[in-house]
Amino acid sequence: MSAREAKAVKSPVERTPQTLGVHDRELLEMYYYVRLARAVDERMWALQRSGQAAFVISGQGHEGAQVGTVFALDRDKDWLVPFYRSVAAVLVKGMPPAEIFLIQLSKATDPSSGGRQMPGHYGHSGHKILSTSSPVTTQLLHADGIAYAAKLRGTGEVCVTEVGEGATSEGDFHEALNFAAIHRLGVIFLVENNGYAISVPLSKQMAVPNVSARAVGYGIPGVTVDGSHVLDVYVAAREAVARARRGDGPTLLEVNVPRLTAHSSDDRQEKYRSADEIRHTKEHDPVHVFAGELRAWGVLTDAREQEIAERVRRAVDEGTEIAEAAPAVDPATATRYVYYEHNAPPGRGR
Amino acid sequence: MSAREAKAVKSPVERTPQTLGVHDRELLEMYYYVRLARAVDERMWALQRSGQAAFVISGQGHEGAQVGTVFALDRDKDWLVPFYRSVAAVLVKGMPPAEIFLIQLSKATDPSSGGRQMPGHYGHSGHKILSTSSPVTTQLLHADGIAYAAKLRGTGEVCVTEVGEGATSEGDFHEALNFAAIHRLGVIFLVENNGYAISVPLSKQMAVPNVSARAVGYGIPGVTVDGSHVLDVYVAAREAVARARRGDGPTLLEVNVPRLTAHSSDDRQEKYRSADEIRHTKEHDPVHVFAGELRAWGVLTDAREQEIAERVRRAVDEGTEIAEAAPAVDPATATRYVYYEHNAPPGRGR
Amino acid sequence: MADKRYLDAIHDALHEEMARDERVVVLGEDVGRKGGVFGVTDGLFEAFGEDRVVDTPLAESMIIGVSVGMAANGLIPVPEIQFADFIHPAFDQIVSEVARMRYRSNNDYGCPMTIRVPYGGGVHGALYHSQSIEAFYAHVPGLKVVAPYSPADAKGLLKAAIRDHDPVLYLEHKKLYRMIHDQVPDGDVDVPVGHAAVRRPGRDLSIFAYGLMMHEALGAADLLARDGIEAEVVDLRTLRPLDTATILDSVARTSRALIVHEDNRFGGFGAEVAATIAEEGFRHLDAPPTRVCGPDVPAVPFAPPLEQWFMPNAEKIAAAARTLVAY
Amino acid sequence: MADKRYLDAIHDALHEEMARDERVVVLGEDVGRKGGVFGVTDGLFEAFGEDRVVDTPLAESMIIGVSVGMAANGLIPVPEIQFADFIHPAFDQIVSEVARMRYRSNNDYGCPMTIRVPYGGGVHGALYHSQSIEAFYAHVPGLKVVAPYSPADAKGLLKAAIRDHDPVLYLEHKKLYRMIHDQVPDGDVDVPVGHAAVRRPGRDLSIFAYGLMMHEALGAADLLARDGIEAEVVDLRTLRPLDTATILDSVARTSRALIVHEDNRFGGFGAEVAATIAEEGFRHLDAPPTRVCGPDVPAVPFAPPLEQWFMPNAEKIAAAARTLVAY
Ligand SMILES: Cc1ncc(C[n+]2csc(CCOP(=O)(O)OP(=O)(O)O)c2C)c(N)n1
Ligand SMILES: Cc1ncc(C[n+]2csc(CCOP(=O)(O)OP(=O)(O)O)c2C)c(N)n1
Ligand SMILES: [Mg+2]
Ligand SMILES: [Mg+2]
Repeated sequence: MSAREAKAVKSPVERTPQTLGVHDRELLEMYYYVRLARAVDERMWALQRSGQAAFVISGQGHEGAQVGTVFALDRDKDWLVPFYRSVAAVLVKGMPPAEIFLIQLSKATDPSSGGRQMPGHYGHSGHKILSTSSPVTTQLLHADGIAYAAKLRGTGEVCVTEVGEGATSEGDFHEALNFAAIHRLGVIFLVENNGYAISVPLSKQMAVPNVSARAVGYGIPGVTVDGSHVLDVYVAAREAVARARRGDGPTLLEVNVPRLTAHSSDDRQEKYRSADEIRHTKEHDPVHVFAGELRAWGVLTDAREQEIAERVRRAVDEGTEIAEAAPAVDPATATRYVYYEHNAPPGRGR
Repeated sequence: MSAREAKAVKSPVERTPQTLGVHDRELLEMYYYVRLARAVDERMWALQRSGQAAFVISGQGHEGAQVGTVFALDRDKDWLVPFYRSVAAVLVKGMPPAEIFLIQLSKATDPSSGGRQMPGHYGHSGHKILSTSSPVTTQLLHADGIAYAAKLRGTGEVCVTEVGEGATSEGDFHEALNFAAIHRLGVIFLVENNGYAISVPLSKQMAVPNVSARAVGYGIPGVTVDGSHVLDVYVAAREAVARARRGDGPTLLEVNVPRLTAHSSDDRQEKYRSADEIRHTKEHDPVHVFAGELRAWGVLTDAREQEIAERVRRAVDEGTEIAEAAPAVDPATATRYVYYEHNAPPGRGR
Repeated sequence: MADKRYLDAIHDALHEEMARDERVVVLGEDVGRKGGVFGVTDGLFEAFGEDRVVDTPLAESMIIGVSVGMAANGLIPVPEIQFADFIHPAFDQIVSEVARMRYRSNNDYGCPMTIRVPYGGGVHGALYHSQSIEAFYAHVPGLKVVAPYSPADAKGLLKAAIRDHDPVLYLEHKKLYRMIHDQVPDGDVDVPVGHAAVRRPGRDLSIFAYGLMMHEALGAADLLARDGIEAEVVDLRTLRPLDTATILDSVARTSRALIVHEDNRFGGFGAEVAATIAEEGFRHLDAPPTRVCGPDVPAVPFAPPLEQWFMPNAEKIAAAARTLVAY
Repeated sequence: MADKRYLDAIHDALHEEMARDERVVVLGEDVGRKGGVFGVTDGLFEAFGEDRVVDTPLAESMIIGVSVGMAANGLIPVPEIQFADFIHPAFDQIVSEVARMRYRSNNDYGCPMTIRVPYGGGVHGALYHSQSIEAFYAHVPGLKVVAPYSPADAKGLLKAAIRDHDPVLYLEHKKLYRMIHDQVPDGDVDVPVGHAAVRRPGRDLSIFAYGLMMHEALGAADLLARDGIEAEVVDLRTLRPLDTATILDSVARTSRALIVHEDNRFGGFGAEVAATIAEEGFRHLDAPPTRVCGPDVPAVPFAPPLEQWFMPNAEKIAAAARTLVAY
């Protein structure tokens, strides 16, 4: 996994939360979300294994990258254009676990699609999360458009969009970075590099060890951060957001992360990844690395750990109950909203 | 025209044909082709103005870039995947002027398409020039495939493909460089940067002054050369071809060139380019710059100049006569070759 | 009311809509300083500035993909694709994103935009500057597709498209730009999306067409009238949603249907029109629903004899009509 | 002869063709070490090496564009697009380059390749893993399009496609991979491109289908037989070039045509079949050529009740057939 071997730009040992101006409260809240995302994610797989969902795709290992980045946003004002691993990102952006489970169980009240899309296709106008599709990389151009509109309308909004390293091989990646650079748009292109695109390793995806090497070709900053070190991600994202907010343009923010599961519930990764490698990957689990760092910094204690674990457990259980109790989709609704309807219920949507 | 202002990587004054191991004979042959291409090009416009062709698109100003590059190829063995400005490139690759005029006049014996495509869409299997279409940038991936086949079959062929700087904004550019880099394919991506995509200036096309800045993001060499200095182009291309032949992979070779005409016969460039700028552009005309250099090096004399001028005149006139005398397309052939035909005449084609 | 070319009518609609609603933005290759390769957007750059009339990089997927994001964040984009032949790199953005945004989000997001696309042959454009693309896009649920034939319709339909809550593919025929001119009302012109129009009534057969081919169909009707054949000519105008009521009404009157388009015949848009007539108008038909289309070779070959061979015209239409009436 | 699943038949054809002709190369996302996301290319990587079984970057335009160049320089590429829904980024390369290479070069270059594309619904794939794409591509002159329904046809048509001088879009239905198995000859199977097949003879109506829908059509014929209605079931197999002779022959016998596909109805491939029957078989028809198709919403929505609602099946086909026979 050569991306993993690439040296992180910043080392966590030299920098402390204090010198970086990050409060304990914020760190603990980040930790809560990292743990919440992991617990929600594990519940998604449990729901799939129990036969309540046909499919699951999720983000175990990516939590640090997403929490660190989305924490740097103004969560009411800014936009998120996610992808299928964005469990942690959408949680931080405002989706409660119940909404994620409604999506996972394809219930009528699934807020992203009303049960129309596969699980993992997040979207929610109320949280300023754009609706996403399955074809990879298209969303980067949508992020550009959102940021262009923000600039033209003078709203000051910033937009984070997420994509895997494999998906950066699509032409839309190039076209999106180029357009954002020309117009100095307030977009953060968050590349979550887990070293694989399903089975295809980084070495067959590109001839460079880091996606961030591409930034210079667009005249924008590119950084690579280790996603196990959540604080590093946060600091890098904070800089990128500040730059975007100032009108100084986009940042290519690559975060190296471990993929702790198979690609999806349809994949068997043992075919293309050695047992050894899979074991090794776990060393970079952001939940454990971050917890260790927080303890070393004196931020996390046993009592706080337990408190957070309890909060997480409650949130996940309550969310699951709400989703399980929600009604199934009525096929009579299947023809709705191919086009705009004048008689549509007001409220959500535009 | 900011591309033009970017400093060329190599300066001609420090380097002479002697130190570079380039013989007078080769230089004069290059000069012949530069002049021939210009004369063919001017004739193409004349044929259009006289009403014999509905359209012309050509390469005035690009001759140095193309002659310098294609001269570095083994013209029998290697491939050219051209674009619509490739007048000089296809001449060097083996197309006689008559064939170019048959294409320009859309005659039945137009070797590229039998009058089916617009002028400027070169192709010829006999000369190992791939057939080209109008949508820009698609051809870069074809060059990859040709080079991949060469590698797999062990033929040692190298492939040059040409593209404008505007067309590098298409996703196919990114996808082609990436694939070529991963497989270390013998492709030279020749970007002829004339500072405009029809009316769109470089500053609205990308946020970097040079396309070659993108090479590092693919892990391949990228160079920028001034196309008025034909020897510099040749030397850079020779290096790129040697690298390709060794199996060391592709090169992104950007050549800055002036666009000495409007985009095509359908364009009026006065709308978006100042008279001053158009005048300035002429200073970089490779015909004159190269002639001046050859004289300074003592390679070109009045006698040789006249001899070459005479050779060019004859070639262009003879070619025009052949093309004008050729038969028009018979509409009865219009349904042929949508699919393979078992009864097709043997010979050309595969 | 003033005499305007097709091109001017499109230009005026753009100008008026941009002046009316500051959310409207135009983007595409060469649409700014040059005013478009056909001159349609001429003057908009000067009137509304480079932020609302955006000269984009050469990348069609980008043009449409950026428009999706603009629409999500409160703008009303009017992207231009320079030639219909070059819309293909944006196929994924249009089919997967633009067309499905509302359905997939269960109405949480719409995707209002008008994609302007110069299309069609007869302009010495050859294989890659002549293409018709309506069959590809009219097949896609979530998109609307219009193809005006007159200056007044061009203006009215463009205004309607820009004001529509849904994405509209607006097909403008390149050959009509300067070929035709006609009276166009000042300001708004009421041509809602979704309605066909009977342009010439007749009793012997119905000819269905759109865009440039409407002019050839009307020419054919003139030729036929000399032989005493009264052709009804129906302008489809909106290809999706298709106005099947007007189509079937006409067939109920004439019992014979001739469908005309310049796109390739096999799997072309005419197949849907013919299939709909056959399926829903079967009891009215006295003869097979018949198509006059471009032949099944790639777009329009270049050399003048080839181009002429390719394009349907009044004579070819009239000949098919005579056969149909004699059935 | 051995009992094989649809999936195995495709795999065997690939393996045998690669062994027979070293010019054949397979390329696509995850086709190598993983053996494809459906397992179709399992073992090829080990048998033929990474240079002939290429795990490509995640870029469909690249996969097809590179194949064009390979074909020009003496290889016979068999690119795989992981899901039909993800072929759209390659639309330009397929329509502008692959399909037109021979015509535009006046036969100077061909473009032999077989693009393998898993397509179709009923597999809990939702909007973006269920799509049918035949209407888009069958419309394009220069392409051939096939869609086998049985293991033997899957093997035979894939071998024929790989040996064809022209580009073939090979549509394999994802749901059939493991759903069906049947006797498949060892080695070559003679199923030339371009021929439909009557799978069940009947006198009361003709049902035309392909791919997964053939199985539903045959199921419908069973249901209808219980009511004494004898349906002839015709497997189109090759969508382009379409075997109109076999289609018209069947309609001449039964006088009634029912066309079935799971793709959206409006502008779908069935429109061409219906239009052809209406136009060329008019005098044989006793009832309107009728279509049973997926409804006009984007692909197949996910939740089981929605998926069921979307997919045509034996019951829906039989119901339409009864209406048609009673016409
Ligand atoms: C256009 C397109 N092609 C193929 C796919 C199938 N697919 C889904 S995810 C995936 C791999 C993505 O890898 P990467 O971008 O690295 O993200 P990761 O899953 O590793 O987080 C592929 C090939 C797709 N969704 N879209
Ligand atoms: C996909 C596509 N989009 C648009 C066009 C129309 N077009 C033809 S040439 C051109 C500009 C190309 O600029 P550049 O690549 O810089 O090459 P140059 O003409 O300057 O040599 C455009 C927009 C096209 N041919 N193909
Ligand atoms: Mg990955
Ligand atoms: Mg240029």
